[in-house]
Amino acid sequence: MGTDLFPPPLPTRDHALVLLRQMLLIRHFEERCAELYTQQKIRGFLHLYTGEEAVAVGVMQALDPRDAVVSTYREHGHALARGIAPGAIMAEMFGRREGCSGGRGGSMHLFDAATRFYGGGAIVGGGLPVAVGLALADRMQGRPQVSCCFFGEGAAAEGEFHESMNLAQLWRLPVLFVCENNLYAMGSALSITESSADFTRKASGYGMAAGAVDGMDVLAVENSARAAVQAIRAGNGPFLLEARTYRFRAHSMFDPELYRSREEVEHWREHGPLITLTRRLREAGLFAEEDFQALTREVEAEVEQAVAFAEAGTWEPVEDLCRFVYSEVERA
Amino acid sequence: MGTDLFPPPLPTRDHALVLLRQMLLIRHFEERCAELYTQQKIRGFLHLYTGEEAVAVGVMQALDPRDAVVSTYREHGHALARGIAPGAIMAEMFGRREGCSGGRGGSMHLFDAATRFYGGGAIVGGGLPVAVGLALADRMQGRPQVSCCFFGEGAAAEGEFHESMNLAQLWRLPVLFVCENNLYAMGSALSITESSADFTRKASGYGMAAGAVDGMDVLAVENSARAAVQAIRAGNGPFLLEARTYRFRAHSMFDPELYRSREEVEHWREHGPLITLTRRLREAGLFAEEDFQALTREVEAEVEQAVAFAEAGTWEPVEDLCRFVYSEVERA
Amino acid sequence: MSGELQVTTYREALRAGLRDALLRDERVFLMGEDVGHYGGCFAVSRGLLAEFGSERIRDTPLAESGFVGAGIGAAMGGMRPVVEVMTCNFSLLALDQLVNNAATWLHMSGGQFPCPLVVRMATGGGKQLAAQHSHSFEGWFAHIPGLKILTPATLEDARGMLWTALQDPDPVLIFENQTLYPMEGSLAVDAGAVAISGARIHRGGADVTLITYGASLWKALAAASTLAEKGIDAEVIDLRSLRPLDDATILASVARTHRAVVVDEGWRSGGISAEIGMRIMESVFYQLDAPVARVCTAEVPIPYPKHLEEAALPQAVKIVETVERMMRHG
Amino acid sequence: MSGELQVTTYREALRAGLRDALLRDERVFLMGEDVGHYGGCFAVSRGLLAEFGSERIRDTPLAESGFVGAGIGAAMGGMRPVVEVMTCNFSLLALDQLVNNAATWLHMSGGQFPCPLVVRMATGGGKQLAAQHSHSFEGWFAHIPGLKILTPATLEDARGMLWTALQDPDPVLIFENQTLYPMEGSLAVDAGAVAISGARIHRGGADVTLITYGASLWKALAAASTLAEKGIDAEVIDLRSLRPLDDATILASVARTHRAVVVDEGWRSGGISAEIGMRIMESVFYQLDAPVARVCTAEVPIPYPKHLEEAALPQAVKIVETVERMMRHG
Ligand SMILES: Cc1ncc(C[n+]2csc(CCOP(=O)(O)OP(=O)(O)O)c2C)c(N)n1
Ligand SMILES: Cc1ncc(C[n+]2csc(CCOP(=O)(O)OP(=O)(O)O)c2C)c(N)n1
Ligand SMILES: [Mg+2]
Ligand SMILES: [Mg+2]
Repeated sequence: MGTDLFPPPLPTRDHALVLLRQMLLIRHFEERCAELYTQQKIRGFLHLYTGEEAVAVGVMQALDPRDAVVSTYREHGHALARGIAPGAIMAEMFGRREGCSGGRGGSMHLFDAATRFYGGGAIVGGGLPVAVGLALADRMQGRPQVSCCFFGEGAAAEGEFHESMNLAQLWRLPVLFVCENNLYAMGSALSITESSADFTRKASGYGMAAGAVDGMDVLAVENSARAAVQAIRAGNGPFLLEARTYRFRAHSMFDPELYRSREEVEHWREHGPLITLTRRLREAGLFAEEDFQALTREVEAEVEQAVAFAEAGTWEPVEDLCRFVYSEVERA
Repeated sequence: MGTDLFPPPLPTRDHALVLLRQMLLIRHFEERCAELYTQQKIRGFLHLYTGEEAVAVGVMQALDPRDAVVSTYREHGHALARGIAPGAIMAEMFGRREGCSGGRGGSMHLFDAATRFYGGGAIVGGGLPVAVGLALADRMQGRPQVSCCFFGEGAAAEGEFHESMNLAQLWRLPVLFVCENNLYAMGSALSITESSADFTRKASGYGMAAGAVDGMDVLAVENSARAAVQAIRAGNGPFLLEARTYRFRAHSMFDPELYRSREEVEHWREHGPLITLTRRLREAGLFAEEDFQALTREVEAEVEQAVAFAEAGTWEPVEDLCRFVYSEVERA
Repeated sequence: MSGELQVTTYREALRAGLRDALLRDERVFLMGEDVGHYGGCFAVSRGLLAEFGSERIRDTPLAESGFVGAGIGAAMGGMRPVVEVMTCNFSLLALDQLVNNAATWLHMSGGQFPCPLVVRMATGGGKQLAAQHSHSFEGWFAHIPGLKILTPATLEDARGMLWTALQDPDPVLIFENQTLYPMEGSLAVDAGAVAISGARIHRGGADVTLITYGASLWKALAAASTLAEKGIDAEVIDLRSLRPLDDATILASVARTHRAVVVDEGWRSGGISAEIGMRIMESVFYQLDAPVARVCTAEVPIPYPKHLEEAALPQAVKIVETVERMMRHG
Repeated sequence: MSGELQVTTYREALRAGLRDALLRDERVFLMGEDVGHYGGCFAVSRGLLAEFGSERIRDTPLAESGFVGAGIGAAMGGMRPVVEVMTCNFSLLALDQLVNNAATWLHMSGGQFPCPLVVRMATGGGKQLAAQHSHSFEGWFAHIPGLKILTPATLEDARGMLWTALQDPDPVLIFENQTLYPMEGSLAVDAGAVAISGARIHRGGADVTLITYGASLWKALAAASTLAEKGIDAEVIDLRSLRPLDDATILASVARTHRAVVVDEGWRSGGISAEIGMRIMESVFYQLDAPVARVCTAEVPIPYPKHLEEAALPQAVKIVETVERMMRHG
């Protein structure tokens, strides 16, 4: 399964609009987050996914509701595509009690038990072993679930990547490793973090199946992810999927982007996931400009609702400061 | 450079006897250690290298005196082949002040500044990044040195292996990674620790040159190590050398060896490094039984001298307990 | 309890606790380096692989961060993993997982994802294993909110703490002092789970309170015997849990004896003894006849030679000396 | 010193210290994640790559254990590496290297292999970075023999501690509180190396000693001002080094004021405050008018929302309240 080796089949119009809508929602949601950050409604670190939407949206298509997802600090897109309510996500970024982590986590720590969304982790690479363990738990309990773990190409240099790849393959666990290769880890280009950029070859060092996909093409991502998940569910063990993508915005709101040129960013923007999908649909006659506008209006409304929900949220009382350090079963 | 792909050239008789003598010295030294352990002269953990002598002896031939060596807790063989005085090593195991680490380290922590022998580390994998740093220091200071790092195949599962391989290759550092693949990590067979046992393929995931060699054949090891070191010194970056070997004795003195059969051990003993070398020399007419006996007598005497040296050693006064926590320059 | 006793060892008691848990709850499994084919580095799990198979007695590669993290995931995924980290020295490789994940996930998720993980590790010096195999980190780990820290010192606790820890919804770290594994004694045939919430007064006394845990308990008891011969009546408390600490038992005892010596195998500066001493000062300062004293490990990586290792670690004689000095001055 | 002053920031003072070291000693190099092309996560090293090149301002992959270990090797190999671990939260991934290697190698080798490594890390909360980016581990690290722990709180120390640390033959960890980077003030144009061995009395006082370090220094000074208005004369000590601790300065002060409050940003239980309190008790118990008190971080992973984060961390008002309570009862 190599980049564009098998051009993905055209989706139905309905499905295409679902994908597009999700990507648009992420895009608008995050652009709004950036504004809210400058207004200091959102604080701390804010890492936007803009440009990478096709990866989250495409991969999530391949997952069941009972599958587990482990993500990073750049997880708004994953959370939205996984189906966590935008209002709960926005409220979390506001630090409100109504947030999906009760306000305790903020942008980097979105969690949701209902969708088995296990964060939102801010230690690069730290989620990988956890995903392995979730897969182990599913397997030991006879559940046909897959654990899907997102991480950046920068994380692949961490020892935990290595240990997790080895464990997952050794134990033939149902893990879908999704490496979001956006070419940079903060300001460090891939050539600074990896002695070899060939992730398929890395995987083969563990005997693990792997493939790369154009992460700007949501149809290709969906296609690859479905194939990978099918193989995993069939008992073939884990799979490493490299999604080649790019982040259009700075690493975080503090990043002056000294390490890459405007031209490079512009070039990638021209191949962005929204452009790529709409171009393909337009060519196939599945899609018109009105669709785009209608969807845009929808998601904008949805984002505004989310903001309103967050604004209306409440603050956790200070007396509760030391809650959630230990479980509260004993209280009961 | 694969196993036995190029049968090594026959050595001169003189050189062959040097190799044989070193291997014999290690063998007898360690058999004596085992006795001394049962007599409680040596305490703590004692990990014998018996069976693996060809690796240390072969590799050290390729190194210059100013090269750095980083080793493990199974390092008596490395230390002896590196040229640390047997008496200083034995005294260390006795815990005497005259030991090569002043008695502070014991069997697992042999150190020697004169030969740039940087331990003797008991954290599996912990020496790998240090070797990378030593190589970096040599390179930055314009010294043509190589850092040679020994570790077991079990260590290759640790994150530090991965991080070190990547760093060394990324920065094209002069490191010779020697993986002593003796098929077991304590009681865990290779199939329990590695999802794929192909170390060359692992190396290729980092873009690193690599090769495997019959670690029971000292001539082959020497040959491979010389080629690898030459390439490294020529500026080609690091090299991973897998030496396929076997430990004849238990992991440590506490190991009941529940995990492997006597037959397996016997099989490997028949292909041991001493047998392998003497067979080849005998076939080539370079060697007679008397040579073996003469060398054996020599090394036995040397080992007894080492024991006598250790016995005669002194105990560090208890008042000095807290020395060597910080450097003593300020005392001066 | 039937009251019937049998002679056993700390090691066997641990094994019985493991067997018990594996039999009672199919979600329980043991995972770690060499727990299976080798039989456990300290022979604790010997025989369990044959009985329970390799899914439930799971040998892992050398990858502390990886398999501890996998334990965290498995715990959150509904299993009840017992992860063995061979010795606490190696747990430093897994510290990110233990602190940033296990101890933090529940909080970051606003209470959604508890992590019922149990980690067992050997700890302590005294076996001439030198600087990288003799650390005592239990007191250090006790600094971390979100973790619970247990230190079984007795056969009862070796036998019974595991099951209780497994019932806990939050991560529990159990530190087994290496020198205790061969300790022999008698234990009720039907011994089982024990409460883990309270300290235990092992020996009542009126003149001074010796507060300790783990292997040092036995040194403190030996010291108390010697002190008794000298006419000093020492109370000995086995903390059993270092996080949470059982303040009530500690403070009530010191309020009675007016003197306290804390004994622990961690390095002195910033060890758990400082915390205990500080809590005593904060709460019963005006009842103290003397400053709280501590007997800890000298601030040096543990040296290999026996005489230096002994000098580095707390010993009964040092406890006796410390108490005597205190009684003279206090 | 010429006495001429210039306005600068903590961040710039750190950068000046780095430049100075890089210019003075060609063995010095800076290595860490994003120190080069990005300009440093907190912009401390911005501009240095252009000036010194990529060998000496060395961007590393995300591999904390790997590049900290490489720093150890480089230090033993004759270089003088300054390793930046972006924040101390991530240092847990390198803890094995720091504790089992950097702090231990000299000892295990019987004094043969000193490790002149300097590690810089950001520490502390207060920026709403939540549970995995707001730890304060400097006090925890201070438990480890073989390490030295520095906590620059002032522009002088930000400027001057690095060079002195680089002259030290042993590993030195420098913790820079994240909230201090933008702190502005004036600093001598020719400011340079400072001694790292002693604490500094920032404000003399007769009634109570406030003992602190890092960003909390400024909270303690603010508290001292408030207390002054209330007629309470507080002495404020900036520890500067947490290992070794400057016992002499601490004890002399408390012997004079008879009261002490320790303020630190670590979690309360088992933090450095307990150690300081315990040392005070051990040495000047009979001069104390009240038990030593501490103001620390609540025992919770730092929550994201501002009001909860503020409640979790030590604040000037809490220091004032603590002192007032002490004065009433003491
Ligand atoms: C263990 C650890 N080291 C460093 C950091 C700081 N940091 C946060 S994001 C990041 C870059 C990660 O790059 P990558 O994995 O490629 O993900 P991306 O941000 O590109 O999505 C770094 C270095 C961290 N959070 N955790
Ligand atoms: C980090 C760490 N984990 C576990 C151990 C315990 N241990 C000591 S040796 C060993 C096996 C290592 O196997 P390998 O790397 O193959 O080397 P070998 O002993 O076969 O030479 C283990 C698990 C350790 N010392 N360090
Ligand atoms: Mg990236
Ligand atoms: Mg091995």
